[in-house]
Amino acid sequence: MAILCDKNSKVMVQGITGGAGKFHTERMLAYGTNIVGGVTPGKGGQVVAERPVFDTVYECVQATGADVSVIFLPAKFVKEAAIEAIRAGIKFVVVIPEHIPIHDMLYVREEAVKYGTTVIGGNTAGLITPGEANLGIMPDIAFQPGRVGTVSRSGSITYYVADTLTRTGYGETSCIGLGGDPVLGSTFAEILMKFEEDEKTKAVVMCGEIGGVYEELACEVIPKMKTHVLAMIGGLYAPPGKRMGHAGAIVEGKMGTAQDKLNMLANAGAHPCKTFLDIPDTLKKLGV
Amino acid sequence: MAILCDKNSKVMVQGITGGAGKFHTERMLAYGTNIVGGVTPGKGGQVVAERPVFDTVYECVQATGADVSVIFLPAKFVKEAAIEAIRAGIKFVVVIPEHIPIHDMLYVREEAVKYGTTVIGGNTAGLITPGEANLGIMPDIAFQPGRVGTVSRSGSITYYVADTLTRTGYGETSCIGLGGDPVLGSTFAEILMKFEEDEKTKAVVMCGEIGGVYEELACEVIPKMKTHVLAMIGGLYAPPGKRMGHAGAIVEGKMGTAQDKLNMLANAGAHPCKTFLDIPDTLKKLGV
Amino acid sequence: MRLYEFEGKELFKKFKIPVMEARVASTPDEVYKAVSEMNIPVVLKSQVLTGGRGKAGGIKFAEGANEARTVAEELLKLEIKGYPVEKILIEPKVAIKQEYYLGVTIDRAKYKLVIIASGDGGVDIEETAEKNPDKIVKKEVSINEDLYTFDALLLAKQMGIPQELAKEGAAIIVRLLTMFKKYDAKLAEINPLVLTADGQLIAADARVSLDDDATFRHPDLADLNVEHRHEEGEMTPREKQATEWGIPYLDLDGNIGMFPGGAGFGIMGNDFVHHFGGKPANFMDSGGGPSPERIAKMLVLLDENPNVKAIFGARFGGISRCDDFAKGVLIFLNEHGLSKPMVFRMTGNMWQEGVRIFEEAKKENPAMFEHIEFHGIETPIEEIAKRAVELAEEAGA
Amino acid sequence: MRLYEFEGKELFKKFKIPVMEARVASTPDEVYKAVSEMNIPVVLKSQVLTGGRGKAGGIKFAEGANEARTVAEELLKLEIKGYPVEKILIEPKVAIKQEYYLGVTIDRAKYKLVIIASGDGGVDIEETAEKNPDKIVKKEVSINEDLYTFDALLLAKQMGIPQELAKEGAAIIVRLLTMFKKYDAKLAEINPLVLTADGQLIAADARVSLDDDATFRHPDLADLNVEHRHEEGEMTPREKQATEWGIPYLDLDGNIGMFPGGAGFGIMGNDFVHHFGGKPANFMDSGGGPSPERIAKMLVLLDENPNVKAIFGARFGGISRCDDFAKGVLIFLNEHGLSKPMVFRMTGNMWQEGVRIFEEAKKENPAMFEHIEFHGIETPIEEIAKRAVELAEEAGA
Repeated sequence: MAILCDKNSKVMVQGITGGAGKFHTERMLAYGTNIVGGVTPGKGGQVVAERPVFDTVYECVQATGADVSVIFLPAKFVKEAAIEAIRAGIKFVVVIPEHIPIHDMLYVREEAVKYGTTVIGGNTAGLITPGEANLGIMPDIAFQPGRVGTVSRSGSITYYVADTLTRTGYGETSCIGLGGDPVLGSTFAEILMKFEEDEKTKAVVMCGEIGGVYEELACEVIPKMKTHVLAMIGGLYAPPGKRMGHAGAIVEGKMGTAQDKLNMLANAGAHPCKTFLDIPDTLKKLGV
Repeated sequence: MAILCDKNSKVMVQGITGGAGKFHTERMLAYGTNIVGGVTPGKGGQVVAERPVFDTVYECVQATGADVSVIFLPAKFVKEAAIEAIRAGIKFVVVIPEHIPIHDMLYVREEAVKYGTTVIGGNTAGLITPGEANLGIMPDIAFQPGRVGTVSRSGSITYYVADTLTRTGYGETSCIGLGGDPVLGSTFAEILMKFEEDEKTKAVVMCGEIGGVYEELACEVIPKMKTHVLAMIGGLYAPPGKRMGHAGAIVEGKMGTAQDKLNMLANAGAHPCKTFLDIPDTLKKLGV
Repeated sequence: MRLYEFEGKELFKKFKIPVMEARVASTPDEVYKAVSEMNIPVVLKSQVLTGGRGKAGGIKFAEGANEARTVAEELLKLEIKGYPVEKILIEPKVAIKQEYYLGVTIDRAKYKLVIIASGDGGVDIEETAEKNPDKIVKKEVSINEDLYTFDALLLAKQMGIPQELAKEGAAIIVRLLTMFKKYDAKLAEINPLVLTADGQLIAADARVSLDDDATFRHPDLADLNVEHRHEEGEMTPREKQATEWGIPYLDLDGNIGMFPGGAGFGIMGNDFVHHFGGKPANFMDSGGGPSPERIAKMLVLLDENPNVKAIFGARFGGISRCDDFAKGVLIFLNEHGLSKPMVFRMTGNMWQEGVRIFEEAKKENPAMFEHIEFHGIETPIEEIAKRAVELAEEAGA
Repeated sequence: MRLYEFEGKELFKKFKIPVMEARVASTPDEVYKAVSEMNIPVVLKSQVLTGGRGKAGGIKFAEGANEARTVAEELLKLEIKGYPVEKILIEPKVAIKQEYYLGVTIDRAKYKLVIIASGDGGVDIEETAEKNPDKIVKKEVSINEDLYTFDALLLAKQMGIPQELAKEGAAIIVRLLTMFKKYDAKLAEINPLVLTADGQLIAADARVSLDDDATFRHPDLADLNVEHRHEEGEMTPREKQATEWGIPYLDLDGNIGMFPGGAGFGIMGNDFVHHFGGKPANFMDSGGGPSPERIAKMLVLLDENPNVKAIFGARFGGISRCDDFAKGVLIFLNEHGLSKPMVFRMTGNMWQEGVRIFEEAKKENPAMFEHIEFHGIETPIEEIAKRAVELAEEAGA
């Protein structure tokens, strides 16, 4: 089992005719991902990587039954593309590009909540369900089917964690890049709960970072979870970040250091790790 | 019993400090309507007809528990006022002014549906539940508690129908002015269904008019109703109205004459009446 | 408020909906001058606020300025469904490959805006809608929602715009809806939207109706020379007079002057007159809460109408007050005087005060009330209608 | 992108949020001239992109032009939290009756805009929020919803604006939110919003941060002289160089040059260096899919930094390609040359091709690789970090 995408998912690519879109479509196909088509407005009727290109997501869904979409488009087109996918019935949207305007992501989130769609990113490396599907830009070298899930704000950290899990024989169920942008399509808490519902996932490694609010939100769900949660936070040695004005402090509370975040997560029941090598040690102790 | 407003309803008036607002507040109070306060932004703290004035509906609802609002404001302020009332939890909003911009009413309707609020008008004479509450601008002389409900697009027709019902001893449960504007807060069908749920209402007189689509919509619910429906349509001798462009014809279908509307209603199970004097005759036949 | 085609196209231009470079002219000489300058074959389109212009011969072609002048002379003599042609829109004649239909209106039953599109545009679109409904594409949009380009692109494709122009078509759809919302439109129709032989999409006609009740927020319409006007057609002198006074009024062909309270009874009162064998001379609406001055003016309109043989009045005071009604009638009687028989019924809000005013005035000047019969709540309105028919018959005899 | 107070107030003006008639000056003479013309007592406010300006003595009063010049001389010598004062905003000195707080920001946890208001404005607002949370009013607004005047009126009253000014206060709230949405703001703060002794509401300060990622749709910001700039503060020469090259880069005080792939490992790699007893000389982010030229420039920044004793590289090819990475390193080695020891690990997308490129180049010119140790997936990244710390220690010794 896996979360959000597996070998049966029907994947489409928005921006499939662009340079990055085409390159990664071929890579994802090479991995065995079930890509059924793509969309580029105005280029309907073309063929990329032997897959049909449509003008609109609606047409692609009608013709192919796509239920997952990966977006490879310039940041300024992401808002419309994501909303188009959501409204056309896509249930999982992966926003690869970075620097999505924050207000745009707020619009996307409103639609996602309304339609019950999961969006990850912007600025995510994507999702990989080892041996089944690779959505986005992750290198396949680090991944192997197994029993630990990962969710991280950073693509590079995802690779290192998977690399570690693979090398030590645990392997991965699904690995999710939450995304590096300041406002993200999903929160750690939401992805953790998806892993909680996945029987095959015995533990989840969540890798946060200094800044933002998503790690703190995770503390609300970890105590309710049966699945073990291992937590890493980047920026333990960085000075505390700066809040935006008084308003930021009033809305999001005092800014903690990365260490504060790690402590909060530990208090909520997560198992803190400082380097990647702590991960297999901890899993071993937990009997995973 | 009654629909939408009775002696227990807590009524507020939006625009209570204006000329018409004040005049009709006093009239409604004189009838015994349970008016608990009013709103005029910027005039909070004043007193009109011994009732407190607030700046916002929220404050009025908090202080008085108001659940019904009657709006006496210039047309261009109605959109905000109605949405304010709906969002503050008011369950029945009466829009007295006429010439509300159509797009504004569409916004109001979106909110009303979202919050489950009933809006009548614009350009309605209001609602009267004889002996209990008088909302709006209806003269009380024509009304008397009884067993027939009325719903009409026109205020003047409401008076004549009630006058007839009162004179012939049937009396009224509640009399509703749907409103004369082209886009209305409620449809005949919705109000008919409310009468259907009212045990005391033995029959409903619905008075439509040439033009518009609301009479046709009523034909969808009349066959499901146990309560008798009597139907009058104004404009039987008028030439058929003109549709707006092809779009109007495509969306709303071919424009019928008033006679066509009356025939449709009769086919749906309503009892057609040509003059007010037909009403008591029909009720008698139906054994109401 | 319906706009002329050339006005609608000014609005289109503002929203970058493509239209042809065009001229407007009011005389054959102006037409000659314009076509001389354009120096290409043209189409001359009569500007009237009604449909069916093409079938009525209101659209003609001309190869050059001389022919255009001759054609214009004919057009400017035309009356289309009773509307005289006073302006002509001159546009280049283009070769047309395909005609589409694109319209936006309001679905009052669903409380939504609706975009309607078809690959089968032109004069027979309503027939298409009836006989081949699958050739019509509809898309509902909530008033508080934007139309996204992807929705528009799908519509453009569904209406059959060729792939290479679909994005352009989508942009036109988005812009038409934007215009619709921005200007409080009731209808915005491009029929036909043409695909020219040289591959351009152009709005070849424009039918736009705006909401009169929302013009207060569009003062900039004046810059487009769009003025407030009747929904359709020209008015009779009396209708013009009534419009100046702010009274909704229409001349009809009967002989009973209708002096009702409220638009609802205005309509149904006319039915009653028919029902009892009479014919109304007019439709009128007092509006909510008319002032005494307005009441007086309503009576002036009827009294000065030579077709009116008797006046049928009804006042049920709701937002209106019977005392104001009585005062208005008195103003009329004092300042103008009544030359026809009148029967009316008055009840409702402040009716006792109204009766008091009348009785006092009658005591002072009984002659003034000679032709007036007035009733209260005790008389059914049907009786009043019957009596008005009788009075008209007597007067007409 | 944070705006200076005077820039924020330009935006306020555009949205009719009331601000004082003000001048901006960069020299004591300009200040003298401005205050001579204003000819009233003034307040001189240092323009710096940081808070705490008042407590640091950055705000001074002056009765006339001479005093203003003297005060300006002092202010222009000030450094506030490391930021030199280069501009002064000159405003009339007004008597203040009450200070309010009004701010709009984004609640990232709830994905909503939040309006925050308080009757207790001024520098201690955060303390108020913590100790007297009931003195803070919050209102969440969805991005696709308008704020209605009635909501704003309620907020204005709840924040304690007097009844007679509540409508004016509500208008300011609506306008601030409109500005926030129109310009893709992350923060818009008026602190304090003052009620002057003569009964006016005025935005006495402006703190506005806009979303750098959305400036593409606000070309008009240039008219306000609002330029793209660092979030806070001035840059070191190397940071300026990196910014010109489009590379996110920050100087730190250690001696290990950090050459990571991705921002995530950029942060965590620094932690690892600390963890193994070293100290990074910098933070850097390659950005997604860097070109070989960009890779080369990243290395130039590190090699030319005298504090850097050793370089720690890591490349996990995701959107980036290891062949591009290898090509970039080669460009650097060929055009610039490496003067420090470097250890790196390379794996992921196209790693075999990357290895091939390196090995070919090494065969051709082994000397060029003398200071380079490179590893693949078989070595845990922790080992690389450890080795970098060792190399720096050796080089520093």
